[in-house]
Amino acid sequence: MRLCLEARQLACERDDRPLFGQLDFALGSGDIVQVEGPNGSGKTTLLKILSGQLGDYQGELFWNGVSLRQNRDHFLANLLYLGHAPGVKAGLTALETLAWYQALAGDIPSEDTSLEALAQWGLAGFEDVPAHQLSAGQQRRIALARLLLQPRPLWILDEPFTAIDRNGVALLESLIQAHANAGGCVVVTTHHRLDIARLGRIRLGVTGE
Amino acid sequence: MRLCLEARQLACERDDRPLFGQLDFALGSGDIVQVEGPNGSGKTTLLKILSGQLGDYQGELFWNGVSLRQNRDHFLANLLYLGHAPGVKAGLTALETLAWYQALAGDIPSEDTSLEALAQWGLAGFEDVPAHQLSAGQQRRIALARLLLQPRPLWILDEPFTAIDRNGVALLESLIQAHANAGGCVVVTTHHRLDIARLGRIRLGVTGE
Amino acid sequence: MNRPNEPQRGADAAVVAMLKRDLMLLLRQRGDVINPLVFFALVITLFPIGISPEPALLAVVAPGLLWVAALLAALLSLDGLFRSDFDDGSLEQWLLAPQPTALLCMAKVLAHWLLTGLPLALIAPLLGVMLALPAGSYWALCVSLALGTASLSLIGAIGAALTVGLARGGVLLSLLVLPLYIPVLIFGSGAVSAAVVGSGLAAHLAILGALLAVALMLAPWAIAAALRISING
Amino acid sequence: MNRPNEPQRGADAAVVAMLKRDLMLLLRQRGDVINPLVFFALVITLFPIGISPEPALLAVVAPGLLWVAALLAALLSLDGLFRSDFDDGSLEQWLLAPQPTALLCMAKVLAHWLLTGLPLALIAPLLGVMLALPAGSYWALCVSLALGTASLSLIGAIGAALTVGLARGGVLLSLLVLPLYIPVLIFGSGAVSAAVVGSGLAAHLAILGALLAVALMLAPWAIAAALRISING
Amino acid sequence: MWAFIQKLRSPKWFYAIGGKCQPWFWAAALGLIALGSVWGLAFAPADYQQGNSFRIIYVHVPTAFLAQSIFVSMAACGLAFMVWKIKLADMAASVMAPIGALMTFVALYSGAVWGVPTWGTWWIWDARLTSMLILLFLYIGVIALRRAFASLEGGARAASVLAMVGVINIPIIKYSVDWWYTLHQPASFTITGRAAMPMAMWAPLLVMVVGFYCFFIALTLTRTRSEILRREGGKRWVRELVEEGADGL
Ligand code: HEM
Ligand SMILES: Nc1ncnc2c1ncn2[C@@H]1O[C@H](COP(=O)(O)OP(=O)(O)OP(=O)(O)O)[C@@H](O)[C@H]1O
Ligand SMILES: Nc1ncnc2c1ncn2[C@@H]1O[C@H](COP(=O)(O)OP(=O)(O)OP(=O)(O)O)[C@@H](O)[C@H]1O
Ligand SMILES: [Mg+2]
Ligand SMILES: [Mg+2]
Repeated sequence: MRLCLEARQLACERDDRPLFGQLDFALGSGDIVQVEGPNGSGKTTLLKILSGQLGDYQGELFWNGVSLRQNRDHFLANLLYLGHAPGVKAGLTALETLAWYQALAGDIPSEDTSLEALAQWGLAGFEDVPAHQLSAGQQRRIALARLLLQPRPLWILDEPFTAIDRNGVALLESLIQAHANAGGCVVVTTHHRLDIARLGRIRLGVTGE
Repeated sequence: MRLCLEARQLACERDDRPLFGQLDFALGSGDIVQVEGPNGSGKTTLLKILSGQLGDYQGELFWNGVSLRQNRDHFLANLLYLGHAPGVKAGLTALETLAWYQALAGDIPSEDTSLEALAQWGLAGFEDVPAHQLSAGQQRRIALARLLLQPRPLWILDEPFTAIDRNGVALLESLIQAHANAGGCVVVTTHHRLDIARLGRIRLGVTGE
Repeated sequence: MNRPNEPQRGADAAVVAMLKRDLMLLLRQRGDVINPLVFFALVITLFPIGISPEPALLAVVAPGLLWVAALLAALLSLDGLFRSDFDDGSLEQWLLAPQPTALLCMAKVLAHWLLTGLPLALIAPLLGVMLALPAGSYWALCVSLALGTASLSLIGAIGAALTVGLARGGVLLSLLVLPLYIPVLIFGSGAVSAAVVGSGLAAHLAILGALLAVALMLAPWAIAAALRISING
Repeated sequence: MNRPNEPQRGADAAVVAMLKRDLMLLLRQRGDVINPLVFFALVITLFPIGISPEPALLAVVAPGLLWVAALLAALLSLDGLFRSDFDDGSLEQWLLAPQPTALLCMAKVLAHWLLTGLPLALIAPLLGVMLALPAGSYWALCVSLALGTASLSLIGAIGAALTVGLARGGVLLSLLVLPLYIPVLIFGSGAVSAAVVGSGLAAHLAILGALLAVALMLAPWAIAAALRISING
Repeated sequence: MWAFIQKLRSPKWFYAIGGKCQPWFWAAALGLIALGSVWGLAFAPADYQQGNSFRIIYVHVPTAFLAQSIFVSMAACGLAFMVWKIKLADMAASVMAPIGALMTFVALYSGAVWGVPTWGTWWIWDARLTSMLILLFLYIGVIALRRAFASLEGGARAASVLAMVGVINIPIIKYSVDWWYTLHQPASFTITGRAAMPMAMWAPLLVMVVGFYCFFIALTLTRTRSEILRREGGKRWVRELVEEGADGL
């Protein structure tokens, strides 16, 4: 069975302003899709809908053929979502944060793999520093280290390149590519020009206001 | 008299880790300087020091030849600082926010110029929407509209391109260039590759962790 | 990675991790544990100053004052229960975890009670002494507060969940939650008064226990639902 | 743009703009104005429930209870005074404005008092009736609360400024501020009690006025200094 | 004066001077406290009304005095830190706060224990007791605020501001509490209203008070010195000092 997230006639409006309508797409193994559009065109809104956080949309979403509303648990077990806020507690260290995320996912926390993931993200030496003493980019790197730790097929990433320096951008791009090659599926928004082969696109707000 | 921000032997450490040391530079009319460095190298810290917000540094800062610590009022009257947080109140509309910033600077708020500035930033039609109903990028655009409204010679901008789409990036770059050509001075951090002529650079954390 | 993951089991591990994390965060900022206690003590100090220092008068109003002050201390500490998770995006992450949200909420409420309600119950006798509370009712004070604050934490968490997305939730939270606190207050202060008089203590405590049982059954679902609504807003 | 700007005058315009903005924000989320009032009313309701519904007893404790409840309501509403500005970055912007920070702080405190302290003073008589407060002291209740809450707002703003950068400042704020509130509470509730007895009201009000004068002189500087510290931390 | 302030800027200088003074203060403190205790507990006559319970005075009064003095010195240090940016002053303030809180607590506790035989109750809302309790809260507030800040510098400044605001309020609180007490209740028993003590009781008390002050100074010196080492751990002179110490061993 392939994994598959499918949207049929997806439409959403906020405050009576239509954001997008008649979206139809199906994402499966190996797909990388960039959601594009100017500021305020509804990218974040779309990602929140796709990750099951926002309920007021028209149309239907299907996960492996079953409507998302009925299949939420199965869907969530396959999803890794990173939003605008990094989800990193100011009072916890990087290691503690990752251990908590692993436990939350039902995995057994393993310090070795966490250390490795942090080292890969350039946080070696900062594993035991409370996050509020880290810079904006370092905090986001902790969140991104989850990509290496939690094997979920579907990644939904909302502006993951924010505050990340150039090495970090290259690393993230290679991770996204590798994930798709391994059969995963990635939905990403960014204003960067992504350096990725076989990139699908969903354009929002092209007709504009 | 040229305007001039000068740093002599500027050094800063946080939690016993030296961030940078022996920085010497002088910024004057027409200069554009990009502060570069990987995540956590101290860019934000440097900008907060330069804008007089962070006091625990070694070395001296001078504004037009007088130490910054004695000359704060003069300095602030010449400074426009945009930080990581946009400084846009969720409950206020774009117009109200701009009017408040103008009054705060001692200028007489003028609705026409505000409307013009907002339109230039693509917010026509959103002038009277409370900011919490705007997207991340739209909120930042309100803050950036201040660049058009408040004629201050020295701009200090911390990652101003965050969440801004490509048109916005081009606009901001042209504004920075125009400001420098008109005799202003700009200090900016970003991980973008700036498309700007005669760009000075301050590199932080090259030896770094 | 070609096969979709099945929903994981491991809910108990997740609940334990949540409990551990919250206890750790609270204990790390030691202030979070001590502050409600000090607030309790301070409010108790305000009353004799505002009302009158006469021991005879104070003894009469002591059970009510102690309970009201403990209730306010528990209430105020609730505001941060979900807010910090909301602000830094952790909340949306753990709502997306493939675990029963209600259980995770329970873990958070338990951590809160362990480090707020329980300590309040334990120091209440000391403040009782200062208010000239008649001897013999200290035990009732402790037990009724321990039982009662557990219900307060559960009920309060619903309010905290509903207001988490709103700026300045603090006062709105009080508004939502205080009316629901009234039954607990009645039977809690009733228990202490009964102990002073020397009658009917067991009945009051039994009712407090029953309230707690109801809260335990219903609150977690309500909290989980409220959180979903809040992040949707 | 080759000549540096001189420091601007226009401080009065900035102060007025700040006042207007804060009033607008508070009035727009109407909850922020009503919530302290409802909290006040609810706490006053809790006491008869917790203590005893006997009017004779209530009348004795009424001045103290009313003052303590008003004080807590004013205190709780303070937490948000600078916090929302801090969270969205407005605070760092207005601290960088070329205007005297102390004056801008005053404008914020004034807005807070106009929409919190003053309404509390105005509805207090209504709650006084519910607590069987003897007639003839209502006027004293209003005036003492109006004067007193102004001091409370000023003093409390210092605490709010000190804790603005801290997670969960709420309870810490109470801890810092409540001890400093005690003189105001003593003379405030003293004024009401004096009015009940029918003596010495003027002296109490005069002292409340003097406290306010001291607070007006010193607090703005302390608030400004505290804010600078908080954004530095 | 200015030269002295300049000297105070250097923790190194203070470390050396403090090291020289501290043994004397410790010796004086231990000597006086030992003398005072033996004298007060064993030789001073028992009170004709209270019997032996009055001997609590030898702990109670010195700690009560200290509790107030320490807050004032803490605020003075805060002022020095904020105005002249003397880091040393803040180090001293930071070690004083817990000592002050402890003294306040001991004064309260000894007073409460003493209250049982004399007043028949642990606690009454007497003016002086109440203002002492509030002082304890102020101490806790200063300590909690300092801890709540992540950065040392921020915590130091915030605690200084609070200490200064608090010290302005202490006389106001004292005055208002006195006023409140006289209003609410006739003074049926007060601490102050007693006749002057006989010399035989008073002399050991004086010894104890001076001893406690010496103890406070000595403890502050010692703890400030270790605070200097902790905060200046990276500085060259500290590292040299540590190496010297290692050589010496
Ligand atoms: C918790 C209860 C008590 C507290 C908080 C307390 C507080 C104080 C304070 C602050 C002082 C120093 C006054 C000053 O600075 O001039 C003091 C002194 C004194 N206290 Fe207490 N006290 C308490 C209970 C008692 C009791 C029960 C007695 C004995 C009946 C007592 C007897 C004294 C005496 C004799 C002095 C010295 C008199 C003087 O210097 O004015 N205290 N107490
Ligand atoms: N509040 C703080 N307390 C202590 N240390 C801090 C604090 N904030 C930042 N730091 C430390 O200072 C260093 C520099 O932080 P800064 O925010 O200046 O980095 P930056 O260059 O802006 O990074 P980024 O590109 O991620 O924004 C970081 O390594 C961090 O560990
Ligand atoms: N909470 C909200 N309530 C009402 N309308 C909203 C809300 N959040 C966003 N909107 C509206 O929805 C539109 C899309 O917002 P969204 O955040 O999805 O944009 P985006 O494409 O992610 O933009 P950006 O590139 O700036 O992040 C915006 O125009 C905004 O006006
Ligand atoms: Mg977005
Ligand atoms: Mg930065």
